[in-house]
Amino acid sequence: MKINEVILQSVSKIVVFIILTLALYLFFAGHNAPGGGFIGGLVLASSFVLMLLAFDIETVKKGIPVDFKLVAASGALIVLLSGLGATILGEPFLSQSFAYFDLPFYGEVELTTVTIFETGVALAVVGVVVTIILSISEDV
Amino acid sequence: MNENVTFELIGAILILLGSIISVISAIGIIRFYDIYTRAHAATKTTTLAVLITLVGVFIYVWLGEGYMSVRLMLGIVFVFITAPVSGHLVLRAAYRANVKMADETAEDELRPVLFKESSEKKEQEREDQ
Amino acid sequence: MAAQFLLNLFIAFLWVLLKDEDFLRFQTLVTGFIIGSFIVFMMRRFFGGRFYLHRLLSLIKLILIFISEIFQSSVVVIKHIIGPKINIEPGIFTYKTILRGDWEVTTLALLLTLTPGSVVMEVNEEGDLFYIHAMDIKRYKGDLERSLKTFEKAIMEVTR
Amino acid sequence: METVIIIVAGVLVTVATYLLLSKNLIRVILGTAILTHAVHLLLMAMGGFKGESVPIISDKHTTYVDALPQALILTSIVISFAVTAFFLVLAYQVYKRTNTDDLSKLRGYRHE
Amino acid sequence: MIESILTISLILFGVAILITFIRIVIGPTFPDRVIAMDVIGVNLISAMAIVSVLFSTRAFYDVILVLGILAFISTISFSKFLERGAIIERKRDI
Amino acid sequence: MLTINLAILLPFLAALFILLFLRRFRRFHIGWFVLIIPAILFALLLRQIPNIANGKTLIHQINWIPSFDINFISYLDGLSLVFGLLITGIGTLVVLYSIYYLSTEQSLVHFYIYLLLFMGSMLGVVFSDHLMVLYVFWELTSISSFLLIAYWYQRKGSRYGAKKALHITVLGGFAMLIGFLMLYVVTGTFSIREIIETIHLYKDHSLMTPMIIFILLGAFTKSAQFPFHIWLPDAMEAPTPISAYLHSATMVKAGIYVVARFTPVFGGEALWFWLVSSIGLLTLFWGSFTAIRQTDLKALLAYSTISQLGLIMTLFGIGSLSLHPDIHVESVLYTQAVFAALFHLVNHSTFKGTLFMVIGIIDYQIGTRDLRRLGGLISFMPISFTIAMIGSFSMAGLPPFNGFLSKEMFFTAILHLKDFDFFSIQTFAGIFPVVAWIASVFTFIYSMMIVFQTFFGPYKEQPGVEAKEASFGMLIPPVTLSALVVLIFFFPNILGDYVIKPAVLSVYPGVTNEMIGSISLWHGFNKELLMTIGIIILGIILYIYRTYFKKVYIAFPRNISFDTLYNNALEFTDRLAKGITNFYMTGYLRHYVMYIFLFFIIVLGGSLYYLGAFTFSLNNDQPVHPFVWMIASTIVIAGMTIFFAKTRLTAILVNGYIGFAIAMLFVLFRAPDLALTQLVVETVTTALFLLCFYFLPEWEKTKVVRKVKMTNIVISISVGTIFTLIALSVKSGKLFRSISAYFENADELAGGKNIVNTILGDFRAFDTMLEVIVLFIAGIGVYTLIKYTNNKGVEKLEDK
Amino acid sequence: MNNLIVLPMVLPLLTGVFIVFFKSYIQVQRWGTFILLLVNVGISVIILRQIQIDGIISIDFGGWAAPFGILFVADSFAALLVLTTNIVSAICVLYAMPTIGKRRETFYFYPFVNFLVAGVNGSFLTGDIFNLFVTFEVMLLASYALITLGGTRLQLKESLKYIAINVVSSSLFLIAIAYLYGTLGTLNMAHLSMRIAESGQTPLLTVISLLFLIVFSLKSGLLLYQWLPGSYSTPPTAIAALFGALLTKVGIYALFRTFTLLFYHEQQITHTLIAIMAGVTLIGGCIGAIAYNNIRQIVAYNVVIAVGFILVGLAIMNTTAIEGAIYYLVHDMIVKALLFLLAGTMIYLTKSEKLDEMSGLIRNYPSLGWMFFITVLSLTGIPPLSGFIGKVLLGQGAIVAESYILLLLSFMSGFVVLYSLLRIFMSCFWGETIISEEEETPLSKKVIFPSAILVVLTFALGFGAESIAPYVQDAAYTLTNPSVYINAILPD
Ligand code: NA
Ligand code: NA
Repeated sequence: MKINEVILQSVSKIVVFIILTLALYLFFAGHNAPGGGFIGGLVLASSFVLMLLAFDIETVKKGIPVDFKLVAASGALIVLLSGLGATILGEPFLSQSFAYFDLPFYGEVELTTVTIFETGVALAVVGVVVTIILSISEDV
Repeated sequence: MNENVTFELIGAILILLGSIISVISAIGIIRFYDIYTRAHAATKTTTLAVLITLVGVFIYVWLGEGYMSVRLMLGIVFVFITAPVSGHLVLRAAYRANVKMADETAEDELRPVLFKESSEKKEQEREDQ
Repeated sequence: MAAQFLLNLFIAFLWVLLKDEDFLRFQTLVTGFIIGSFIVFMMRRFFGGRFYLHRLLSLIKLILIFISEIFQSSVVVIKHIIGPKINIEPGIFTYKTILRGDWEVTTLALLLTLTPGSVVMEVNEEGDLFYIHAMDIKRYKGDLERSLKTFEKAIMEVTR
Repeated sequence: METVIIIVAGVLVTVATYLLLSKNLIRVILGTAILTHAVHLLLMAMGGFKGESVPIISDKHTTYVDALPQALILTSIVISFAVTAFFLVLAYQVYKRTNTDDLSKLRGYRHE
Repeated sequence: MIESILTISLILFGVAILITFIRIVIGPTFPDRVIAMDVIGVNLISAMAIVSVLFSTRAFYDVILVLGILAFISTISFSKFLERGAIIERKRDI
Repeated sequence: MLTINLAILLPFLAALFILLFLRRFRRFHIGWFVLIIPAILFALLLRQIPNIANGKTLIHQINWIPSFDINFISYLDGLSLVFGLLITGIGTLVVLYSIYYLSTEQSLVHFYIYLLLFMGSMLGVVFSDHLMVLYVFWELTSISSFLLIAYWYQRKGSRYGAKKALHITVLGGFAMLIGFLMLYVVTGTFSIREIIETIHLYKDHSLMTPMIIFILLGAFTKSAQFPFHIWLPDAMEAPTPISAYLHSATMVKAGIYVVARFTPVFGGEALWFWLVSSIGLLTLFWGSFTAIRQTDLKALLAYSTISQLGLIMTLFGIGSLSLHPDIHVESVLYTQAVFAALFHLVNHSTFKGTLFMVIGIIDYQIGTRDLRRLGGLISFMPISFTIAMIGSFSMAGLPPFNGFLSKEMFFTAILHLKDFDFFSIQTFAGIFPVVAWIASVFTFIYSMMIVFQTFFGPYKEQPGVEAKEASFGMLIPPVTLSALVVLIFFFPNILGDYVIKPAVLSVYPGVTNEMIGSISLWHGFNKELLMTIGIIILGIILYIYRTYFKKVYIAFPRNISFDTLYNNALEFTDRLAKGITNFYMTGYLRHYVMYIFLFFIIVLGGSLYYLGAFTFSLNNDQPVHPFVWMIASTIVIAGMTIFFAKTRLTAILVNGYIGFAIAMLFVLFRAPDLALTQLVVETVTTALFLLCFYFLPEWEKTKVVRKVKMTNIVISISVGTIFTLIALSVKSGKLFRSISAYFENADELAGGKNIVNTILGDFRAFDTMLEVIVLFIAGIGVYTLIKYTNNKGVEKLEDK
Repeated sequence: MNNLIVLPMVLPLLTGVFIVFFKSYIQVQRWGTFILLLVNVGISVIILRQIQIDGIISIDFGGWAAPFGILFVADSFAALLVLTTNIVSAICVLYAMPTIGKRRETFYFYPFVNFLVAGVNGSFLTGDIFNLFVTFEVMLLASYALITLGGTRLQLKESLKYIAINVVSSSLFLIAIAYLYGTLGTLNMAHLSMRIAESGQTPLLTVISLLFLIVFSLKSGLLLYQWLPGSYSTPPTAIAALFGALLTKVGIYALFRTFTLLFYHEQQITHTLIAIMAGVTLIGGCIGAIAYNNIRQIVAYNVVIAVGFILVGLAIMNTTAIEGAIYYLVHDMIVKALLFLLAGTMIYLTKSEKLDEMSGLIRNYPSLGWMFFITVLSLTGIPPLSGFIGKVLLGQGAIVAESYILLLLSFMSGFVVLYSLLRIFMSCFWGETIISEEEETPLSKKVIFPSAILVVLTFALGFGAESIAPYVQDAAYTLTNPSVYINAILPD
């Protein structure tokens, strides 16, 4: 008898969205609450893992036609370049800066270069974790 | 202020209730005979325990501290929908991995369907020989 | 359906703008949404079809059933656990559902799994036949089939 | 509490050491994983558990637990994940090529 | 008073985890352990929620959710492994 | 002024020139080009004789590594001039000889490059004032001689000989380097001149003894002194011109040079005297004794060389006594020993050079050097016979050849040894002349063997060889040398006054020209002459009855020689090394890990115990929450469970549990970020394990041997205990407050409220950056690991 | 601004990540990497000169002053090693181009090399003990990837051990850091040094220092070198050369740094132990080098010998000996790479690793033979090649310190190096030529050229020892005077 994964797949569809939202939340919350690039990236990656578990590689790849190695590389590149960015301004390597702005309707907003850095981190984490898992799975 | 304490107390009692149920379900996991019956303890009672606890905490912080936590709410929903799936998956896997059912088992309509092909194949082989 | 929801949302934002507070508050948005849904409910005949929140009500009903089921089932299981001797005869039986489509089937399976003494073990390929493990097949099979019918009805109210 | 945590870490180190001395590849990898856990507990204990609050600055609190070990552990967690992933894949590649996971048969360089 | 109730609850959850852990140790079959693990995961969620209240911080709410997600993912992985060996398939056709 | 530097540099430049421009040169024998070099240098040095004889010296310095006081200081005085003349003079003749000896079909380029390298290095050795530079050239002589010996590298014998020579000389070189370094550390200067000036200040230094031993080790190995002589006979695999040049006239004399050079430094030290003279004497005896046994003419000459070098060494040893404080400067006798040494040095070069060349001629013309297959050549090769006779008789110490003169002086010196009343010399003084005399008898015998067994008796025809005299060109060099052998006998004082005396003066800085006598042919019927007569008589008798006499050698079987000792030692070392290495380098990970942990236990456990570093107090501990107790105890049980887990799945699951429990502990430690990360990572890791388990087998039921199990348990418990004890001590004995209070200002400093995250993203962002890189490497590493082997072998350049 | 000193690490990282995007454009990867390394060489030279003018250079990342942030510190010692690393790597890359194989090249060989170099450079430059752990990991991960790259069976088996042991040692490293942090509450090395000096090196600190000793010994192959011969003898030549030249050196560097800057107060314990370990390493390395007939094994044990030799300098711990060790370190990086390249080339040409399966190669490949011969001499410390001056200074230092056993052992080891390598030379290059001209695998200039550069370097470093003398002296001065380092980082 063939396995019918309808239950798992249906539930996973919902769960994945919850995880994705959570991942984004954690990513942005990181500066002032638990979270940040690493955790955001890791949680994001675990949503991919869940999709791969519930569905299969071909389906997931069709849905997200991205070379995750390059995602990882882009992440790493962003991290490095954000560090070098400061040196162009004559600051020490990896200097971050932050400032507060008042946006209409939205209120006070903190903008910081760390976010760029963290974006790189998150991308790299997602890229790497998915690359590893995909590589092994494809070997089967 | 008093009102808050009341709500906090309600929350706390719910939490306590949850914890008691959780202990009971843990005992169940030890006491039942086979994986299939243990899953009943796991998927139902434990879920209930965690739900009660989370609701208790939710009430505690919402009505007691005035903070409505979306994350907690999400957590409750999440447990609600994933717990049965976990039970379903593990049992299916166990069954397909040929984990024995308890001797008390009365009837089994799945076995003939699931292992039909393989038993047929075996017979085929026997005939070939 | 979607138009109703969008309108509702639009009203909610309008509400927020009208309130003109210092910063965006969740409460305000929720209030706006509730007001919007009231308006949409009143005007529903202009859109044709059922009021979209009707489904929401059915859903809430379903959830309530769900919760009550889990309580009942837990009580049963707890009774077994803390009873002096576990005296049960487990078994697997089949149930053919009238529900169709992934979501309906999934929901039913989840409900069933949370119900006293039963866990869905397999669904056939066509998705209409459940193989259900019951904790005490003699005692509860009838009850189970009865609640299955209730569930099916409640689910169909939400989805159809 | 520090003492308890240190002792737990010590037990984990014992277990890890035992596993590392095993001749089975997977046990060895598990050993490294457990060793990593022990190290993290140790780092945590070395920071000490004094301080009132979660290291997230708020008006309610004035003292916080030592955040530095936490940052170090975080780094270490990620790094050991990377290493474990690589090690595991290597392990199965070795198995695929040599058909054994018995380290006493994986001695490598032929001795003359 | 409330605090002691909470502490007792936390301890009870600890007890529950300990008991469930026995199942992990004694097995006898692997699915038993998976089930036990799943139960512990869910109990840990409760425990964390109580800890948040006790520490009067919201910092762990994310942990609760994440723990739920991960317990789910691990259970899926284990059962798929039991069932098929490969937990992630190239193309599902079983 | 440039003379000496140029002299050193010129051969190297010439070698480079050949390498760069004459590699494919075939128009004429490049030996003709090479010949120019030593000839010019010889001429240049000859021009310096008057200057040096007048007491001048030449010094020149070029900086090399001034920061460490290492510079090229070249120095020309009487002593170095003697050696310089020998190197260039004999060098010229050898090159000339080689032009005829080596056909153009052979790889001449290599030959001459090595030869030039050698010549340059040799000049470097004798012209260097700086210890390190001297050492540099010293090693270069070893290297170039190695290459020359292995000139016919296809032959096993050549390789063996070259290897042996290099082993022994380089080992000696290293020892000498240690000696030099000690000298430097003691005196603070690398300059030999300065050392000689200041050495009296350090005579009591504790390093004096090792210094002497180490420096002499260098000298003895190079000069093939007993028991290091074993390399020299095997070095005879080299082409004959090389044997003539290196192994009789120059390289082996580098050791002599060093002894001479350092006589002013160490002269007067008992150890120096005893080592140099007794080893010299032993070598003298053993060399001559063994020479008789040889049947290969070249081997015979090799042992004779060893013996002669011993003789010279002995003389230098005796000569060093003059520098003893108890010796009055006017008592000049013992400067005479050095005079004799240097004189014999020159003489030996002439007659041994002659003999090597003659034997080369015989080998070249007849095709064999085996005494048993030679005989009666006198009628075919009269010129060769004449020069061979001159060389041999000189070697035997017969008049009218120069060897007679120096041997008489040697006897004089050795007979007077008893005059000394320190170093307990008198106790042993009697042995010296006796041994010397016996050795001289042997020398007489083998000298006769060369002449008579080769040229007299029945002619033994070699298949396909027509015995005839060598070509004219080939004869020139040996004829020239043999002429010198005779000329020096008749006019010894030209050499003595202009060359030898200045050299003696450089060995004895305080001595004046007048104190050194001159050489006279006739001393009257003294003891020395009687000794010589005795040698001749006994020598002739023994030569005649040599078949009986040779039975003595049965007592010295070849398989208990130093040679076999060397060979067996090497073989034994190889086998031992293999045994030891295979014993502990098992390739088994368990063993390697065990070494690590055992070392951990010994070092950390030991230091913890002996330093008394363990302390413990609970004063600073936070109270333990009951929930922590529970989580902690499950972790401990989980650890035990992994011990006993029967399946890998259980182990993984329990490991995952530990991960989750630790995350829970992180929550209790108020570390939300950690808990989050730990949870996700643990889950993904578990997933990875499961993914990989698809390929990996189930654990086998391992039948672990009880002993192994016990060992593992003892090791792991020890490691765990030590780990815990140190951690507890650290916890109880914190010395400083952590710097992390600073980070609590994260909000003002870096605009973030999450301190951990601010540390990761800002304060210690560099760690995070690298962590990302680590992760990235692992990612593409895993990808590569899987994909590379997946579709195999498109290209396998290096795969075996 | 001293951002310059971060470049030796960040530029290779950037290049490494960047060329991942050019997976199938091998030329971009090749020359990108090579040019980068040349740029790094230039930068290192500038740094080295700058240090002579301004003293120790440091940069606080993110502007967070020590001891709170992470920093890079370039003193002469670090800068010299960085310079050498980049030179050697550039040459190995040059060698890799024609030999490593297209498939390996497309499978990220160059990115991994970049990361390896970055990790090594970073380890030399960092001034923070935890960051040292992280830079180590960068280097190690890259080395894991490289050691398995193209995995032959043997390669995989050996890399298993390599990785397992490195993982253990990384954990021990973290444990040591944890202990140190627990005791001293800081991670900045200058700050650690200051605090240790302030409180005195308590017995507990000494115990902790011994744990560091174990960790770095594992990395450098001091005494605990058992993993080394196997792992260094299986990967392709260019990789093995990089390993042989660089990896153990990082461990050695760490030993020097920690035991001169941090734990120098209890030398009769720590440095005596180092002395014993160095001595045993010398003996073990020597025995191993003699034991085998396999070229790769012999070469690998020679790495072990060098480790022991250099650490004798640390054990002796006077300025002269340390100068010698530094000289020898620089020399060994260059010449070990050369040795690995040549041995690898021989194996490539003959398809064999056994001494007795090669003979008379000098006829077929004279340039290779002579280069090998020069290498042998250089490693033996025969003057005037580059190994000489280090040996002389080390010897001097040993005599001054009256460490005669170490002196004898280290000099004897020179002899064993000669013995073992000469055996290769004589057995493989001399003897009857057994490969006819038709069977001869052609040896292209591209393959031999990188080795030739290294040969030139060993001559240059020997004759031109003076050219780096001021740097070496300065490096040794800084190492023996911790206050110089501390004052540069924590000015008050
Ligand atoms: Na051979
Ligand atoms: Na050979």
